[in-house]
Amino acid sequence: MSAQCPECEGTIALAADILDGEIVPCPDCGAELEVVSLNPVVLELAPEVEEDWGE
Amino acid sequence: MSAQCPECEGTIALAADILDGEIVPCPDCGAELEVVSLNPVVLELAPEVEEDWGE
Amino acid sequence: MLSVSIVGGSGYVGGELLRLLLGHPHVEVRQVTSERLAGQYVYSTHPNLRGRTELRYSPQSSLEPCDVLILALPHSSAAKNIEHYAGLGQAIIDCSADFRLRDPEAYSRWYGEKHPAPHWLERFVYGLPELYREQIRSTRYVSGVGCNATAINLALLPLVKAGLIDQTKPVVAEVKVGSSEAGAVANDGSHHAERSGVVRSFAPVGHRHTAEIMQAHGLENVHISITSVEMVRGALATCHVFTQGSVNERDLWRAYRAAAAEQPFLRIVHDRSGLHRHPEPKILAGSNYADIGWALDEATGRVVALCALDNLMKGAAGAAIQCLNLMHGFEETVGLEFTGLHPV
Amino acid sequence: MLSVSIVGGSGYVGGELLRLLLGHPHVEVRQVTSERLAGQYVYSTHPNLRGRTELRYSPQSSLEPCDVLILALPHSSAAKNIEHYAGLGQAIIDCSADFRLRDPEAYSRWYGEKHPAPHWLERFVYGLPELYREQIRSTRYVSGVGCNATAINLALLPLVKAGLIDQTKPVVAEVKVGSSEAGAVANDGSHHAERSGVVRSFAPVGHRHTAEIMQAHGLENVHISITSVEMVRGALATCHVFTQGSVNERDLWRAYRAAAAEQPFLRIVHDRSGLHRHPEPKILAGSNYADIGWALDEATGRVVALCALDNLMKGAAGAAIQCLNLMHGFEETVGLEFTGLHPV
Amino acid sequence: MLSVSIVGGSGYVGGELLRLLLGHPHVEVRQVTSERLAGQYVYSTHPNLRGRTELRYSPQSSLEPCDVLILALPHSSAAKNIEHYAGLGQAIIDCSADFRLRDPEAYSRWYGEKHPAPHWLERFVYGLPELYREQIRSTRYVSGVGCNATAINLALLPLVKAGLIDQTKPVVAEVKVGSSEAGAVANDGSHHAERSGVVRSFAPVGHRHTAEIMQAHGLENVHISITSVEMVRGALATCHVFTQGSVNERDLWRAYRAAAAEQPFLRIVHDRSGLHRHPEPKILAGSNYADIGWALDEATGRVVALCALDNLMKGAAGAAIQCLNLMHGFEETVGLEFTGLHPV
Amino acid sequence: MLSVSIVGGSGYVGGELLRLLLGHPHVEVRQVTSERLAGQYVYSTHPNLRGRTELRYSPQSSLEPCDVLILALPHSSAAKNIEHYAGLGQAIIDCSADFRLRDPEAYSRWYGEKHPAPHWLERFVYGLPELYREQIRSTRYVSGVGCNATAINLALLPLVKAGLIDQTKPVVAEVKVGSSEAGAVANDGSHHAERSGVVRSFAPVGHRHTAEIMQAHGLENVHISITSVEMVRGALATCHVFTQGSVNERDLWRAYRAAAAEQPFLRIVHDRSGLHRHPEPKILAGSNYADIGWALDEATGRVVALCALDNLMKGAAGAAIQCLNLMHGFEETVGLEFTGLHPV
Ligand SMILES: NC(=O)c1ccc[n+]([C@@H]2O[C@H](COP(=O)([O-])OP(=O)(O)OC[C@H]3O[C@@H](n4cnc5c(N)ncnc54)[C@H](OP(=O)(O)O)[C@@H]3O)[C@@H](O)[C@H]2O)c1
Ligand SMILES: NC(=O)c1ccc[n+]([C@@H]2O[C@H](COP(=O)([O-])OP(=O)(O)OC[C@H]3O[C@@H](n4cnc5c(N)ncnc54)[C@H](OP(=O)(O)O)[C@@H]3O)[C@@H](O)[C@H]2O)c1
Ligand SMILES: NC(=O)c1ccc[n+]([C@@H]2O[C@H](COP(=O)([O-])OP(=O)(O)OC[C@H]3O[C@@H](n4cnc5c(N)ncnc54)[C@H](OP(=O)(O)O)[C@@H]3O)[C@@H](O)[C@H]2O)c1
Ligand SMILES: NC(=O)c1ccc[n+]([C@@H]2O[C@H](COP(=O)([O-])OP(=O)(O)OC[C@H]3O[C@@H](n4cnc5c(N)ncnc54)[C@H](OP(=O)(O)O)[C@@H]3O)[C@@H](O)[C@H]2O)c1
Ligand SMILES: [Zn+2]
Ligand SMILES: [Zn+2]
Repeated sequence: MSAQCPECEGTIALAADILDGEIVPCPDCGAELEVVSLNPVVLELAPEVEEDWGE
Repeated sequence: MSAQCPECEGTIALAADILDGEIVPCPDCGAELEVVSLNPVVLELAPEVEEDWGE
Repeated sequence: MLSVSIVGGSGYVGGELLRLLLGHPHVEVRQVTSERLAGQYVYSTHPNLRGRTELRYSPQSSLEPCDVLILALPHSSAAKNIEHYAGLGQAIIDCSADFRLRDPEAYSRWYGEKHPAPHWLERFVYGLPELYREQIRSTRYVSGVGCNATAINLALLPLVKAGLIDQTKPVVAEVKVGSSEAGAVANDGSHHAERSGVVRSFAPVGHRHTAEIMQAHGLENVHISITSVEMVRGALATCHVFTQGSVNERDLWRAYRAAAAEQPFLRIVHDRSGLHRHPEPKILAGSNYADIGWALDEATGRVVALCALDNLMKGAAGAAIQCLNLMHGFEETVGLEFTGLHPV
Repeated sequence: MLSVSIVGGSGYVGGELLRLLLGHPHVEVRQVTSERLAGQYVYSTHPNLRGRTELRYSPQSSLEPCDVLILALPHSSAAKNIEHYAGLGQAIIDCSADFRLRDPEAYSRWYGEKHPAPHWLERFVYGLPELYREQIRSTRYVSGVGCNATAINLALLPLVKAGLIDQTKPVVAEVKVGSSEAGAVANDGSHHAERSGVVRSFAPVGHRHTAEIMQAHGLENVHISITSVEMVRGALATCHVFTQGSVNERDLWRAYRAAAAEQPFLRIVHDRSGLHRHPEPKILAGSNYADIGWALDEATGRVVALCALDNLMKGAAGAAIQCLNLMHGFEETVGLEFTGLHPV
Repeated sequence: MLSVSIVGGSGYVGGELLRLLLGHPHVEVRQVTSERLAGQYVYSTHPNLRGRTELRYSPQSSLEPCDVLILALPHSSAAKNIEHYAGLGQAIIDCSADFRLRDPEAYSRWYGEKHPAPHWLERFVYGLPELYREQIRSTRYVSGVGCNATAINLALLPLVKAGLIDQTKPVVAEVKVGSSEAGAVANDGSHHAERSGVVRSFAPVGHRHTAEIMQAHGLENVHISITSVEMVRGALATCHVFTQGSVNERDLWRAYRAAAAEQPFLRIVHDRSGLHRHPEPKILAGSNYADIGWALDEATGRVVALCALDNLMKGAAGAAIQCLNLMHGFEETVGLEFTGLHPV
Repeated sequence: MLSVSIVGGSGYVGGELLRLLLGHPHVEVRQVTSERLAGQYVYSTHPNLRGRTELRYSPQSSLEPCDVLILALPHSSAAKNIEHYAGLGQAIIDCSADFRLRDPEAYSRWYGEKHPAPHWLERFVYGLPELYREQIRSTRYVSGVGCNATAINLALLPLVKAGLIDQTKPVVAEVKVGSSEAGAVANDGSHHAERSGVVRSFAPVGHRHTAEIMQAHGLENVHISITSVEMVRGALATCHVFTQGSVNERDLWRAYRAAAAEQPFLRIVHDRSGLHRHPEPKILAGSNYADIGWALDEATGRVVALCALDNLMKGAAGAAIQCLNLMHGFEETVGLEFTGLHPV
């Protein structure tokens, strides 16, 4: 099973037993994605806190 | 006594006993300058080997 | 003796201010604040000052009136309490970005929030003496400068003043920076094994200091990018500019000499030989110099305008003391005599 | 087994070639030359190879015929003796700049002298598989690549292929480089106390690799600048490009995916979180990857195109072995499996 | 294929284990745990592995049975749950200090607390093949080694085996170490601006690894001291030993050759010329070699016994894989072929 | 104003002397010599001095009489021409090792040749004010100090003075040093790609500075070892000493306080908390402090005595100026006020 990343259009392989509301990361762009529906699987960007990652 | 650098137009202070043919560096741009005449003092860029100063 | 207190004295800018003020002949350091470390000796965090002072950190709540209050706090702390600080210090120098922009709109655009005290913006003078010396002499409120902004502003100064820049073409400025820019608080990215030896694109686009460059030089078409490199102190701005009309080495010498004249902390570095042909940050650690220089590609009209400085000195604490000197009629260079080390 | 000899084996590129070839399952290293060190064990200068080989340096005068001769000599040595080398090696891979440019005129312009063997230029294929894979498969003569040129060429590749670059605006490329780029010979500038910790404008204008970028991508309006930083291996190219038409993140993902597809050594690094959002050289030491990525400033249409690599690997020896593999029908990645270290 | 899972896979030892296992021809990595990062791709924290695996971190709660479980957890986590782990892995290799000492008393003395599972101590073999190869071949439980302990143990090995040490005189061992020894978690002391460029006495006295040296070599009069230096990976042990009877260079060559014989990862480095006369850590990054060597002061009978290694390799993950190979009858060096880089 | 000339002014010690003398209120720098660079501005090699002086290098042949001649020449140059120099300078401070040992026999033993001017040895005072302040005040001839020797001598000073050392047991001193110790001349070993990041046993046995430690403290059983680390300036001596009788923390505090009393450049660093518990060289760059401290292992009676300093300052030029001040009745600290940087 797979779905598309709304951020980068990457293909995301999904486990067969994925749950509604589960958070999965995009392997390409690292976005945190929320499963918002299951049939078909739709992913949306999960709300993120903007990290301060440097100087 | 002073003269002008032909490279950068900087002012170069010269010793009173400067000699014809003497090499003086420019304090501003580092050019090696040759005294080519004394009255008035005229400076020209001395021939330089291009250094390889790095990578 | 001028009485000076430092608010946010346990940070890197605070520590550098303290080092400079302890060596300043006309200043007495009154108080140095840290909430976290109140009661501790200042040399517990600034180990270079061991043996130089017995001062201990005070909490802000015990701050007393003084002649000059220097603020070295994180973003927005100064702006939120500016009335309070103005009640304590006859004069204020704020090292943060809170009062650098004159235009509240620009502030909102770049900082993503409304300015907490917009009417105070016009009372502050931007603390870059190379542009605003006379205003600084006659104000009580000076803002600090962005370290990267200063490197770029001083790199471009000679070209802007001489009107050499073709403003239809983009000005691209790449700044290479050290780790002390981020301050004294550890985070995942500052962990030595991760940060060591990097060449890391830290802010390839969107850096807020862009606003300070636009304001200082009136340039619109300017694009900056920050890369972290292996270094603790220091910044080198490499600015790519296209000239209008044809320009040669002598034109540039004239422009740079004009810009550096009467500027005690600008040095022109543009040598035909030797190892040090261009400005370099490492020899400037601890010094207030900004070294400026250039390379010219005559074929394309590109000038690479360079400026090296120590982000904690000319990019922060040194600039602040330079302003303090101007504000109080002292010799501009007093307390800022250290010339930097070599080798280092 | 393919018999391979390395000419100029005591240098940094030579040593890296040797390390790779000793681990290559289809290759037997026949000879490794050094004039200066003839007779010495190769691990006297490449201490990492101690215990891995008992090879000793040969002088060039004792070179024997072999399947592949890889040249890792200073500028112009290969070109001057190309007939001689072609008599020894069935195939030649030359890591120097001697046969990189197709156009003898371009060579004269950038190298300031006539090419010593201009008719050989057309026989060589430029050793960048990402652009010339098919030609490399079917040639006997491959030129190496410039390390900085490769960082810039691969950084720009996705944008060029997708036609996104507004060529009326300058492309400005800043490359940050380590000290091994300069090779193994000490000079005043490489003295540790002088070179350590620098951010030194090494070639702010006029760098010869510009010619390789023009040739590879057909770009005219490209301007490069090289800055030495504290690092031994590695290069990061930071290329400022303005797009034609408006471009968004998804457009760029598409362009980068298209460029990286089927390229075993191109990895896209463009992460929304974590420490490693952009390509970085330090984790690539010893690996043949070129990591590519970008940052987009939608407001101005500026794309900062990034590429990190190891100058001795993808920028020299690794690229050479990749070409060797292609020329001989081996798996493209064989002998190049090392993935790099972290932390490092 | 052996199925192997790594517990504590997001740390520095865990990441190095993963790198090695992904390249190991007889191993399949089953699971990699992290509580903090469960669900994330392993390359989010180990960026060198991007493109090499699509594994994601599992929480420990979802661990499944496997052939070998390798534990790379902080001090005392392994010991507290050893029964649980023993139920999951047919074999266990524990990289922590929990099962290194055979004597529960020694554990209490050096770690200041009672061992949580003292009866397990005798089941574990200390994972130093140079001393315990045969025992490792025939056990299911192997403890990892201390990185500093290993540097000292291997430095002293030739002298101990040859009976050259005058045990009435103190053996003083100074280890210079990099920042990765402390693991992946940031703290105030690991903040780049503080940690960079240090020569910092980290454990001048009282280091716990002393116990491992006493246990391995039966030395009582041994005194160690750890100093942090500017380096990410690597350790150099400089051990000062006084010999009994007079000893010359040839005696030492004999002792070192005897100790290194049949040890695939011990290299003797003792050169009369060149730059690399003594063992050095930097060329060992990523490699499993321990380079050993010495200097002799004939006048005083002092031997300075040296050992350089990569703390994450021969000092942790590499040693673990070497043991895994021995335990399963694989070639001892398989998966550990990387020879290290030069220059670097 | 005292007129001072520097012979060998283009080297690292020469440059540091010049930096200090230019900032010294009672000194006028008369001449600075370099044969190689005669006629060039001093800031061509000491780029930190740009803007501070217009001095140019003189050849030695044009040296004029002056009050103080400071020699910063390679080994044996001073001794060979001492009569000549004594004719030029009213007073002489020689930074080399030529006049450090009082005993010509010791000189021959450690330097492998007869002293060229043995009768001059007794006229020189060893320039370590912490031991010979009064003699320095009343002499015209002062020898400089070895940088490593000074680090060890000051580390041991408190223990020697307090009579705490068990001299039947060896004193082992490990010094970690930066690259500037080797001076300004490039060689194969100083090539950045080779020297960078090393932990390299530079003189594990046989270092000549041993003689200065024996002479200063009368210790016979002392064993030193020098390791080069990644650093430009600085040295840390880690000295392992066994005490006679049982010693506790308070005894050591007393001994250290007694030794540091009245010594303006000795600071005791021995903190129970924070990052800076022990002496560290990096914060001392440019400063004349020697920071001293210790760690005690009560169980074994081992004291690890530590001293950090800047080899070019307290280890060479700073010590020389401190002597100059004493010789001429100036405040001992004048011109040496710089306190060092943090972070750095
Ligand atoms: N670093 C540079 O290169 C540089 C250059 C130019 C300008 N600046 C600006 O200078 C300012 C200080 O920078 P820095 O690098 O010195 O930062 P820093 O090292 O993080 O220090 C911050 C200081 O602020 C105090 N502080 C933190 N949070 C506070 C709060 N909520 N309330 C009161 N005090 C608080 C800290 O004291 P505690 O001990 O109480 O935590 C510390 O003394 C910033 O605005 C920065 O943008 C920095
Ligand atoms: N370093 C890089 O990152 C890099 C990247 C891409 C391409 N390249 C190119 O690769 C080539 C080698 O670079 P490198 O960095 O390895 O240089 P290097 O370390 O200086 O090595 C040069 C080699 O050439 C030999 N050599 C020098 N002069 C010679 C002469 N006159 N005749 C015959 N042999 C001579 C030396 O051998 P002896 O022992 O006999 O002196 C040595 O083996 C250069 O053309 C360079 O432009 C380098
Ligand atoms: N670093 C070295 O040079 C070295 C050398 C020899 C031996 N060792 C030993 O190897 C072990 C690992 O060292 P390291 O340097 O890799 O440490 P590290 O980088 O700090 O990694 C620790 C690992 O343990 C996990 N962890 C932390 N606290 C945990 C808890 N309470 N329960 C479960 N998991 C937890 C972490 O996962 P999360 O993501 O869930 O936090 C992480 O994966 C240590 O025992 C160390 O002494 C290290
Ligand atoms: N570096 C340290 O940390 C340190 C510490 C303590 C003591 N010292 C001692 O201080 C002295 C200078 O050390 P350094 O590190 O400054 O060395 P350096 O950087 O190599 O400088 C040597 C100086 O001596 C000159 N010189 C070299 N050969 C000469 C010759 N044959 N005749 C006349 N002048 C000559 C050089 O001038 P040209 O320009 O003419 O070549 C240069 O000015 C040495 O004796 C050293 O042992 C050094
Ligand atoms: Zn995505
Ligand atoms: Zn000039």
